[in-house]
Amino acid sequence: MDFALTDEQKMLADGAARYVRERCDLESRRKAAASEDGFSRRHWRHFADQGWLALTLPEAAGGLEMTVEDMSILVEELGRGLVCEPLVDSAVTCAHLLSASGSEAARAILADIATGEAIVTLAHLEEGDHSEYDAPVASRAERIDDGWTLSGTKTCVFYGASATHFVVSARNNGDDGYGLFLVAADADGIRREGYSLIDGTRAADVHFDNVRVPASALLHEPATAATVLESALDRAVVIFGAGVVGSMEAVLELTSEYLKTREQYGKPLASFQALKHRMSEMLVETEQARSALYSALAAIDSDDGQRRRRAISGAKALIAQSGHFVIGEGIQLHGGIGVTEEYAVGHHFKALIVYDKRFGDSDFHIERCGQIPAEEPQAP
Amino acid sequence: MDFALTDEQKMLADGAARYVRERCDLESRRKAAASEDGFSRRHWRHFADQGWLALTLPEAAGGLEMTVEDMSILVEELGRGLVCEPLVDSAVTCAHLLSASGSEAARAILADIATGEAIVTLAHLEEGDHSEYDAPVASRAERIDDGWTLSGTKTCVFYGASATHFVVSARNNGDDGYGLFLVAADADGIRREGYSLIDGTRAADVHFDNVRVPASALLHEPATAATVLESALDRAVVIFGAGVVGSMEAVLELTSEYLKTREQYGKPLASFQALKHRMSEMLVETEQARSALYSALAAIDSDDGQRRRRAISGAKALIAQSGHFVIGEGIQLHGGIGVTEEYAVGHHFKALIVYDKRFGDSDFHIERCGQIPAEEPQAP
Amino acid sequence: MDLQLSPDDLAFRDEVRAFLRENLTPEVVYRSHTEVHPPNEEDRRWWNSVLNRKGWAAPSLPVEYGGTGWSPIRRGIFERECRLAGAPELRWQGLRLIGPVICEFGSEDQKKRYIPPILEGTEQWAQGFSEPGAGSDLASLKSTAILDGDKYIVNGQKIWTTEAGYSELGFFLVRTDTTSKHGGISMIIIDMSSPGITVRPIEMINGDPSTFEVFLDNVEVPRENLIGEPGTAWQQTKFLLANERTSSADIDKAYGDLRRIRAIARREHKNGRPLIEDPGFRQRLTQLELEVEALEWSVLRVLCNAPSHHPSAASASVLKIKGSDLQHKLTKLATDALGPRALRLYTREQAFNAQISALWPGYVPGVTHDMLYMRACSIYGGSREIQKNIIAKIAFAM
Amino acid sequence: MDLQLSPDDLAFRDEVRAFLRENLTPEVVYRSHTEVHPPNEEDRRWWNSVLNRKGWAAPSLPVEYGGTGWSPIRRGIFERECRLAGAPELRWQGLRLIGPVICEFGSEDQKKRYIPPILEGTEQWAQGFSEPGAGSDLASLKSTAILDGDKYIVNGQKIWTTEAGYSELGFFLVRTDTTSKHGGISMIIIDMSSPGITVRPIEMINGDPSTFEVFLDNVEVPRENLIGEPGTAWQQTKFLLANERTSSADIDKAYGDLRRIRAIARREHKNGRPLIEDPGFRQRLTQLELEVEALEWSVLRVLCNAPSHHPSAASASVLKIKGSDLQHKLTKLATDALGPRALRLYTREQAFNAQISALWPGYVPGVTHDMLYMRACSIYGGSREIQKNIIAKIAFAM
Repeated sequence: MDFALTDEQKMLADGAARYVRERCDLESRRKAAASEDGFSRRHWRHFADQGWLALTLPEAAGGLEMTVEDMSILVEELGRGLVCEPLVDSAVTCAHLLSASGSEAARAILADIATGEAIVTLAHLEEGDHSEYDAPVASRAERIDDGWTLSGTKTCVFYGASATHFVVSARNNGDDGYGLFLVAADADGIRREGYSLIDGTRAADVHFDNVRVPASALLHEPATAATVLESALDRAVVIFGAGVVGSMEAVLELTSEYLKTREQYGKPLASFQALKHRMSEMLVETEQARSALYSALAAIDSDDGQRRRRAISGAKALIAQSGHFVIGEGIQLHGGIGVTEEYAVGHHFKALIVYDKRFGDSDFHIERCGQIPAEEPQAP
Repeated sequence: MDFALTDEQKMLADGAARYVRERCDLESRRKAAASEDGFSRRHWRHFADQGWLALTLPEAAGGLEMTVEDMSILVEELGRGLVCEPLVDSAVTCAHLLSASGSEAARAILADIATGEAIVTLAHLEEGDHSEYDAPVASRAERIDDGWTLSGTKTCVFYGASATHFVVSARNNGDDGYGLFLVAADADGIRREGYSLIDGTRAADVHFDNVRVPASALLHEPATAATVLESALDRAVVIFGAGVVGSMEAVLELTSEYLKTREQYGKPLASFQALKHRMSEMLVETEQARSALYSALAAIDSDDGQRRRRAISGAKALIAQSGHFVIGEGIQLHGGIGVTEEYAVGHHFKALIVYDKRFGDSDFHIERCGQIPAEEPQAP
Repeated sequence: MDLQLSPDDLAFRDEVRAFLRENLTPEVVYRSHTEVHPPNEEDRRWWNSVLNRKGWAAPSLPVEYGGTGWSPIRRGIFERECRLAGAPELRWQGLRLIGPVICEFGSEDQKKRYIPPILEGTEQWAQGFSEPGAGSDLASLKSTAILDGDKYIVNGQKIWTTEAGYSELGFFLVRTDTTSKHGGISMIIIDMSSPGITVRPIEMINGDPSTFEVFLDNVEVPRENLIGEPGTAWQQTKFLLANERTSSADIDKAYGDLRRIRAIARREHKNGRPLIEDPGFRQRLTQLELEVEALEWSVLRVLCNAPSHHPSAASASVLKIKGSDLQHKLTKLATDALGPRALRLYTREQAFNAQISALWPGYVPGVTHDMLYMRACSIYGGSREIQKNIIAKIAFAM
Repeated sequence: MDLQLSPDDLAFRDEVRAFLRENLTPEVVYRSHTEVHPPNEEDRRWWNSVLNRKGWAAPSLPVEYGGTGWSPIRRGIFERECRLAGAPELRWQGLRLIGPVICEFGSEDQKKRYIPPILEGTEQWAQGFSEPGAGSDLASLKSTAILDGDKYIVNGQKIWTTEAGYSELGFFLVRTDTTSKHGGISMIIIDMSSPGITVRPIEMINGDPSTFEVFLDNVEVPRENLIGEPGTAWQQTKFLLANERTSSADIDKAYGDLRRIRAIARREHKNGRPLIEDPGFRQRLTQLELEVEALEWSVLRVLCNAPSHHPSAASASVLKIKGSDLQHKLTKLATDALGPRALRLYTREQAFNAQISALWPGYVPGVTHDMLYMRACSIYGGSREIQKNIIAKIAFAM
């Protein structure tokens, strides 16, 4: 076991840290949030140039075939800077679904993901769903001669209005499960209604009205789709989790600096013991979140589905809980300025809330863990 | 609505406070714990002399017919002094069961409760039961010509080895519910196995082996027994709760005094902000416990069973939770001495644990509350 | 000791309920229950006047100035019923803060001039206390009011001035004696349309401005606008705060939040059944219900001047700590009940005018907006940490 | 970055498991799993010797003095397996605290004299650091050792000296130079049967003494019992603590507690089904399981010297805060699982020899005893509050 970063990982982390430091100030992020996309196309091009979008993609698609750990190291640094581009949705979640498919169409799109030309996002949640992990999927896929027609309404499609393609879950009458389909966002019969999210990014409701797609659009058959999707979601949960850990580290830094700078009753805030102790508690929780992240990274490729599920759900729950405490207290220690839009700590909080509510919240994941028996030690 | 104590209530509280101050030092309590009874017969006589055992009893039995509120005011003061005599078990819980019965035998015993001659305790819990409120009762009562025979094993019978009488729950074949029987502790066929509890009091397992009792021993028929028992338990929960609130107040006092006396790094502990803040949090929780107590007192005689149940269970849960925090932190702030047998704060903690585990714990009572819909405000 | 509501109080509650049923409209109720910050200003002014016609606008004022003469319990009943029924929450600054101060310390002219529009709701007030960098430390107040003939010339900067952007009047703490470090602070009434006043909205974490910076640049204020004698603001401020010992518990909002959470949880689903039947969710909800109910009893104890084991001056701080902690938890639970729907941004205007559909039911708008805003409640009005300092000092002499 | 256990380590784990299966007896396992404080002394000494025969007694010692040469990971595996299998927990004071110090700083004579009995478990050690009134403040140490010819004359009083009552030897901090305020502190080895030593048990909250007061009254100690040069105890203490950076996490005990809680919850019932299937109980249990698992990764990071965003000197304190918090919660949950049965007092002796019946199953004794004892874990070895001071200072320079 070795936690040290390889030289390659160090370069990756340093490059991202430098980018965040030099280019990801809050003002430009607020500008991006106000734009039609809810993110910055300039950043997006940079991500492509740096190879970040290609990081975990297969070589055949121009990818670097790096690991989930590498991606998590990158995203942790980006999380410090509240980076909000569709890196994980497109180049991790959907890229995994595409890579795992044998389809020719998929391979072509993967290359476009690597260059940033394609933005692919998951259209999976429907009315009333609380978690991607147990969405029942009512959207319908009907077989026609040369392919399929898709109908239904997807909601909370992240980056849905900016996406070039969707991976859509839909159910063929009579099949047990749902299939996963690749659909161009400009296909006939698709209507999107975009809206802003609290963190400044955007999502959309996407209506599919008898959208025709070729047979090759079927990425995953019902027999395997749910398993592949789970594995894609697991990757998203872990890598977004790394971003939250980055957020937490940034808040520790922001807050301790703030406390040293500001005075009350003629003394620096940092000299008040109650505030010192709060910072210590925040560090304890941040370390817990990081450890939960490592636990999930260690299990992400495990063949033991129970172990993997437990580690992923456990990390999701603990990172969200710890993040809520650390960033919430970060706001508290800043006082009034902490609850304004002009200051970064509130934005970290909103990014955390987005993490908390995506993929199922902590209650959901604790319950999911609880259904998996913990490994029992053997009695002698 | 008026929270002020009446003159009578003030006298009661002052009398108890004086007794605690003058006679209930920790050393004598430790001595009592080491005795065969696990409590002090001297205190017990004093309780009788003061009329405390007769407080809520009916006039016909020599009682003072005072209210549950009055009793709770008394027990709060006694709780400050960690008083551990069977006051509530005998003169509240069982006295209520006896008062509510039409039986002649019951009336006679009530008079003995008032004088302290009788110590009556509830023999209700059986193997594996976690709460008096939902004990299924497997013990059997069989009709014989002139009465009943009782068989079964009761466990965690508080003060069971010192009791003169038991109120025993037992079930007649074919009946839906269980009946409640008054049984002399020295009746043939009763075997008791006593043991100490963590707070220094004692309990017993009580085995009933075809114990014959007269027909008049049946205090409550199966049709009404569960309802009357619930009402008796409600009284016990509230009044013991008052004792815990007293405990919490005592710990606030002990701890703030300790912090002012002791020094670390050349400064009194009371000057450290983190410890000041902890004291403040402890007060906030103590106030919550007291409010929950009042909420329960306000509902204890309500005809609205849902409201009563909710308030009682709510108080049980909140008082135990708040008590755990306040007294647990009381230990923490004392440092090493707090975890020794020689110092009072640990004894308050153990008294709290006893409260927590009796009658069902916080999880049990939160769940019980949750089954009762909260009052919904009317829409206009 | 008598812990029951009297039959008269129960009858009063019925009277209030009947009045609310008759006078509120579904549109107003929808907007109130949406819990955005700041609430709809027109609704509040309208409701102020409706209540005034009934004589119920100003429970905080003495009867001779238009108050209701209700007991604290009755006032509590009234406020709870208004909140739960979805009545607009009237603005506090006039009715509950400066109104009582003017009645107690103001001149007869001030009473005549300012109280009637407060009762009718036609003039709304801003409270100008906080200044940049001053935190909770009033001694470092920097704004000045220098007497120049029959006018004060006011200069300075205020921050966190709630709703200053659409208030006709403001009451400000200013230093009328610049030679004294701790004294010399006065309370003065300023027309917010005076030349020299600039108001800048502060965008909050929830995306809407509900508080403002106020810049005072040589603002001329008539001498008679000073309240009481110069340098007596400390006394007035103490009086003002003592009137609001229980409001920081936010108990009425807490009950409103519980109502909202239950309404959401009856409609949302988990594991194939309504969320409200899910054991884990119920447990969290019940815990909060119980804590809110206990907090209500804490409020009642303060309202009724219950005897206390601890100096009663600590109780406002005790209520605030628990009240703001519950606000954090309640608003979090409400967003949790919504699932990913909680992530959609509804600005204040969007929330009032939201398109309601099966995908986006009417209970979604406002929930997250409120949760984000409520992160401020453990900061404003003296932070949680300041309250703990106060309690330690008052209750334990530490 | 490689987050997997190597195949070799997994094979090692199997080897340990096999060894434990062969060598432990059900009686010993029962007593270990009963988790009383202090544990059974005979079992510990016996197990010490069993492990020594295998060469596994002293993973903390350098190989040349009988250590195992295991990697930190392997040592962690070994300790976890021992704990879960119910092996007696060996006493730390000799094997893990003073043993390594003697190997590092001791004379050749000291090594020869003291290390073999430590390996075999025939001599047990007490740690005499704390003094009354000193709290966590070493600078105020008062015990003295004055050189008189070839002897030190030791006077003073120690408190919280764990297991002093049945230890053959002790290592004590004493002041050999009484003129210096901060320096002049030395570590000295004292035979606990020396004339002038009085040991008084301190009865703990759980009803049993596991810690002692030690009175030193003109105790004569051979000069050669001093470790290293006079006045160098600070360096030795730092070394001693650095060897135990992760032990305060109590991670092995936490896993043992989880095992025990699950065992109880499979047998106890709620609402007609095993407690372990109750949603509320499962939720609490799962939350703790996850936090323990995360803490294990925190331990692994420290053991492997993982790169850290924060000064690594803070990590022992981070582990201790979380570890003791979890101990409070785990032992509370265990008692909750027992219901009213948790109230029965089992002293240490009663717990070892408890009559097991359907009413009082074998999993009852020790649970509450342990819960009560563990209230001390956030106090001993530097209280939770001291740890927070340390973290703020080291990690944030505050």
